[in-house]
Amino acid sequence: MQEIKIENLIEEITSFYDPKLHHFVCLNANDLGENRLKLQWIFTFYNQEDNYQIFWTICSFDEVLPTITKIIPSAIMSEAEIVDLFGVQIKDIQGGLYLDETSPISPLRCSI
Amino acid sequence: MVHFLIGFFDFVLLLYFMKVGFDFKNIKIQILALIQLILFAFAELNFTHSGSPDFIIDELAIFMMIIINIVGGAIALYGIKYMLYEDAPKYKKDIFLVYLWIFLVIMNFAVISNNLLYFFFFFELTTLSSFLLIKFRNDDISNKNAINALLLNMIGGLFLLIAVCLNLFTNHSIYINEIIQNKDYISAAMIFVVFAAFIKGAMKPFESWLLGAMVAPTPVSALLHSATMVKIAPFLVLKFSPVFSYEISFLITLLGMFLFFIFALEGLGKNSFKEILAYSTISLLSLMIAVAAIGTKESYEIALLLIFFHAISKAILFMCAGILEKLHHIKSIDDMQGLMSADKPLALLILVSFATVALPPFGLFFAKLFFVEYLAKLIQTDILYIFIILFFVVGSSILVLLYFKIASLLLSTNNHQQTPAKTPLSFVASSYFLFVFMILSIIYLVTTKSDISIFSIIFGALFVSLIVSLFVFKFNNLQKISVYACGENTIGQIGQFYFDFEKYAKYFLYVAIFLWLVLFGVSL
Amino acid sequence: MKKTITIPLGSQHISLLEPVRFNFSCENEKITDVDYNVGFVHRGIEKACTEKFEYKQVGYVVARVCGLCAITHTMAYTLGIEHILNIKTNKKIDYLRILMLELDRIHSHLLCLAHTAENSGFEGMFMKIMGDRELVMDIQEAISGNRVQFDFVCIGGVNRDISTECEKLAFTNLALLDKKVDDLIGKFTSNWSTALKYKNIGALSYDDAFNFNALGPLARAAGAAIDVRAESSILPYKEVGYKMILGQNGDIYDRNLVRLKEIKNSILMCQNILSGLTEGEILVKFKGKPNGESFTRLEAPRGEIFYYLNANGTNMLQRVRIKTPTFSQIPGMVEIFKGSDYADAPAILASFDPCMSCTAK
Amino acid sequence: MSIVFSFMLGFFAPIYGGIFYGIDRVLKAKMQRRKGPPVLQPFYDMLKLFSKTKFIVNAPHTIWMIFYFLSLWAVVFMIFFGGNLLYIIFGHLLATVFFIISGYSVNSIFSQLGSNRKLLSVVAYEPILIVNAICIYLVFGTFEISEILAAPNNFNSLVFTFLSLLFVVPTVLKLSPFDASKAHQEIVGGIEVEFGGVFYELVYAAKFLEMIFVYSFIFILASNDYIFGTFLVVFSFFAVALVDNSTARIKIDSLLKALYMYGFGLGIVSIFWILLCCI
Repeated sequence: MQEIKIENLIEEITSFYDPKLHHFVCLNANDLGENRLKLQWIFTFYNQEDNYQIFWTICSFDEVLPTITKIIPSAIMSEAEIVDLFGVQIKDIQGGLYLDETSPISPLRCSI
Repeated sequence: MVHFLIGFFDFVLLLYFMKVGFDFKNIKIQILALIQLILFAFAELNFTHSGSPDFIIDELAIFMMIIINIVGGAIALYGIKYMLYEDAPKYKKDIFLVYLWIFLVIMNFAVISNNLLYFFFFFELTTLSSFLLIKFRNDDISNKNAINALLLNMIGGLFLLIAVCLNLFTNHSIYINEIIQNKDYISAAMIFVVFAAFIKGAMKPFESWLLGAMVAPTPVSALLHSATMVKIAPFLVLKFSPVFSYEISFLITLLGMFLFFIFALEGLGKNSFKEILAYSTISLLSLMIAVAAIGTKESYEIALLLIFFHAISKAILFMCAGILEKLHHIKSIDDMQGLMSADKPLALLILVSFATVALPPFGLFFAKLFFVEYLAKLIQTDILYIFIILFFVVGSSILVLLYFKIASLLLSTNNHQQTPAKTPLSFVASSYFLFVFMILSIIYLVTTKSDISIFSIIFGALFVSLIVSLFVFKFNNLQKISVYACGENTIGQIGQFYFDFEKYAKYFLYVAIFLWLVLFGVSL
Repeated sequence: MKKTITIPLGSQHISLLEPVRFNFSCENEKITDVDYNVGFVHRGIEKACTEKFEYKQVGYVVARVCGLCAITHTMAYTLGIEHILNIKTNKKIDYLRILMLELDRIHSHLLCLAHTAENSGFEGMFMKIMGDRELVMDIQEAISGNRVQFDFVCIGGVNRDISTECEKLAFTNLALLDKKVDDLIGKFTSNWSTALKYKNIGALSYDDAFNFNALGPLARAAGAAIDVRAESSILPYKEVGYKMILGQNGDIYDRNLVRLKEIKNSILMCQNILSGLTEGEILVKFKGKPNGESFTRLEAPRGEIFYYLNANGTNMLQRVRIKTPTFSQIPGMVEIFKGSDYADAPAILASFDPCMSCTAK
Repeated sequence: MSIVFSFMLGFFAPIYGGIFYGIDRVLKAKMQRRKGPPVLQPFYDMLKLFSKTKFIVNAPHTIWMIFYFLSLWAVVFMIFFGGNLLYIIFGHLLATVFFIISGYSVNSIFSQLGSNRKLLSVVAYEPILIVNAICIYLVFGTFEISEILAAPNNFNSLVFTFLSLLFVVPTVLKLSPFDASKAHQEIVGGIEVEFGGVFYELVYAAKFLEMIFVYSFIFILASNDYIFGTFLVVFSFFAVALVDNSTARIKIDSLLKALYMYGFGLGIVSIFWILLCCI
């Protein structure tokens, strides 16, 4: 587990991530209430048993988060999901992939 | 007297070509004109009248004159209406129309000439008129294509002149009827006449002049492609085919059939409506030459059928292309989408014209049908004709593909809905006239050939009732639904297959040139 | 003359098993660009797991995420919650769990192969594989009592023990299936039309497999040794004879072969388990309420499945996060589609074995 | 054959064609170890389709298709009246073109793609049919079916023609592996997708007529030996069903390649075979 600052996210992940060695599992969000959102970028190592590398940070819902899709293409799905389900803003990521206009808004937020 | 006049005007004409060469600073034209002048002078000096007449109106000539005057006349009349839409000064429009008529007159003379020297004169005159007509719009591209047409056709003229000189040199007649009667002697000169015909017929590698001609106002294309100019090619081959030796006849057939296939293939990759029509013309023209070169009674009839019905169908199609251009502002086939809803009669006319080129029960189809039957007979005695069969059946199928590829665009109503426009009757009148003329000719054909009668009656009836139903039945009582779009709200873009044969064009060219050379070698 | 045609594949296309929408921009049926949408069946399962159901029930809820890997979802959740509750299971339970997982893998792979065949216009093969699949479904039914939603695994163990008749049936059916799979391998490798349809079609390169985070058979067909079974010690896979199967070219052909060979490997594992089963309890008693978080990865038939659980000492979980195999592979799929023919698209899609109800949850 | 009998054969072609189609379906199911639908299933389908609400997309679309059916029927009549083989081939071409135009005349992407592909497959099989007709002419000296059926059996000369025709049959009938123009998993049936109810029944019945069209080509190869002709038809029926069951659909460009290489190639071989070895 490694805590990172949201501003440093891109540098941290760029310096850490090597596609041949690390497997990006997903970006997990967890609403802790009181406008605090815990974000976890979960990585594992190929060919190593049960070895996780998790970057985490706590941010607020007002911030515009950076996207790591440029580094890891498959991250777009996770990011689009938390945009839809939590109502977070992520740079360059559009919502609407999982929910449409008639769906509830940000259903996984604790209290709105 | 006539002879003197023709000789005199020919000199004037060649001098004019020389002047054009100077005007456009084209050294090739100057050289060609100079060589032609020298050869022509030589020919004039050595020429002596024999007993034969200078003009003979035989069956073939009458047949050609029917086509030239009826189809060409219809086009010239259509030209009057067309020029109303053309952006040019009044006097130029008038001159244009005069050119058209003069062109027709020249063609009439060309098909009845019996003297090769006279024929050369009219041949050069058609070159001149096509040059002037293509140049009509006087912009850069028109001038360029006109010069190209002039240049290539002058090469044709040169070949003709060489043939005349060779014949004179070896003390042989230059009267066509005498040449044809003298079956024992096959002159190498003959091959030059045939080559001249090939160039007039825009065979590969000389097709660029006919393709370039589409920059001119559409009546010119219509005239060039259907009734005049290019028809000289099969006409000449038909005239001389009786004296071809077996090898020459076979090689010409092979070359023609090969080009029939190749041009159809190349047409598939094109985008402009007129260009596609042009490719289909040279494709069918090669077929006509191929059929004509076989030189038997059956092939003669088939070639005539091809020439006749092709002239009518192509005239109608080109006239439609002109209407599309002027009235609907459509040049590329991509823009033709939705025409069926915008102008149903015109779209149907184009569609039916396509059918007349490829499908039963129309004339061109019957010609192809008879040809297959005839080929089946030929191959029994000569297995080499298998190549002809291969190119022919594949080429015909590809032409069907070519036409109905375009037809698809007429029918689909996607993308840009066009504003409905009604074509004035006076604009399509010529097309309808030609269409009726064609139907009458088919009826005549069917009455003379009893074995196709039931077949054509059945399918003719089907065709007529189809067209009638398309106008009559609207099925208003049935519920209309929208199409299946996989759950999508909007229908995406609908497009066509496209084919790209550019990269093979080079190889096609090599094969064609190789066949020319073989032909030339064999004839020597 | 370049012309773009847009062809929709979905959301109601005949060759789709699940609602997904791809919109292909094609030139001459050659795909140049792909637009996708996956969220047609969002059911809010993650929300339901934390608000409607207690942690003991969640295992049965997440089984409803997906019909095919139902057992894997329950298993991943169970393993996660057992980690939080600190429950240690015995060998027999582990073996029975692997047995069901591998039977499920056989069943899922066979279904995928059948659909790949069907989508490439090979109806005869589809019927044949679907027929063969009955053998493994019979075993699953005999063991768990259900054909689709097994609900076999529960927190602390499994719900049913395996009987001797069951074992006998399993042995005969597996032996039969083994022969049939050999036969299928022959059919998939030596058919002219399938070679045209599968070889070098929809290929994913070795590097792209890593770049796009490919998983499961998709990655292994490209030669990338990516398999959670080899990277996790949570279930004793090494003991039962697990072997990594790798392909080379990453095309449909290789994917099919990898699946077929994995089926053979799974059959072997099942046979090993069945012959090595010991007597023992099938349920471990446990007490207390979960508190803490856990990360669990498991190899579903389609690739890695990941569960994040966060419990706060009550009967309700605070957060359940499900990450399914198809979820992260969609950008990779889009990449594969580009440059292929539309005519191949349905077969390529089926060979990914996508699961949209997993993805949208 | 008397005129009345020929007329009856032609007139009831959609009916017994349906039975053939039913048999075909049962045969294929048996090959897949399924039970399959009853033989009369096409007629149950027909009854169901007749009872459905009549939906159309637009009038020309439907009209073109109806004329496809009618011309195809006319072609079948021509076959039973012993007409000219070439006319029959071209009549069939005309009917197919009507169908293709029908597909083009709606705004549906799948219908248009189906038409595109159908057009390409016509380009693939049309030359083969013509070449084979020429082969038949070379052997029997006539294109008239009635005369061919009266001629003595000369199947030895037509072996390659028969093989070449075996490539045409699945292409015309849109069977695997040459069914790219229908391809229901890709383009959802192609042209057929936009028809419903009684109009779909016409498309469906047209399939029976197409079957009669192609199999009659195989039947006449045996000329006056009708039993052998029936055997040939049954054999090819069986072979085509077998191949349909054991192959995947190949793409339209592979189809073109395969038909030109094998179908057309065998046609040429057939001409050589007839001219060099048999006459």
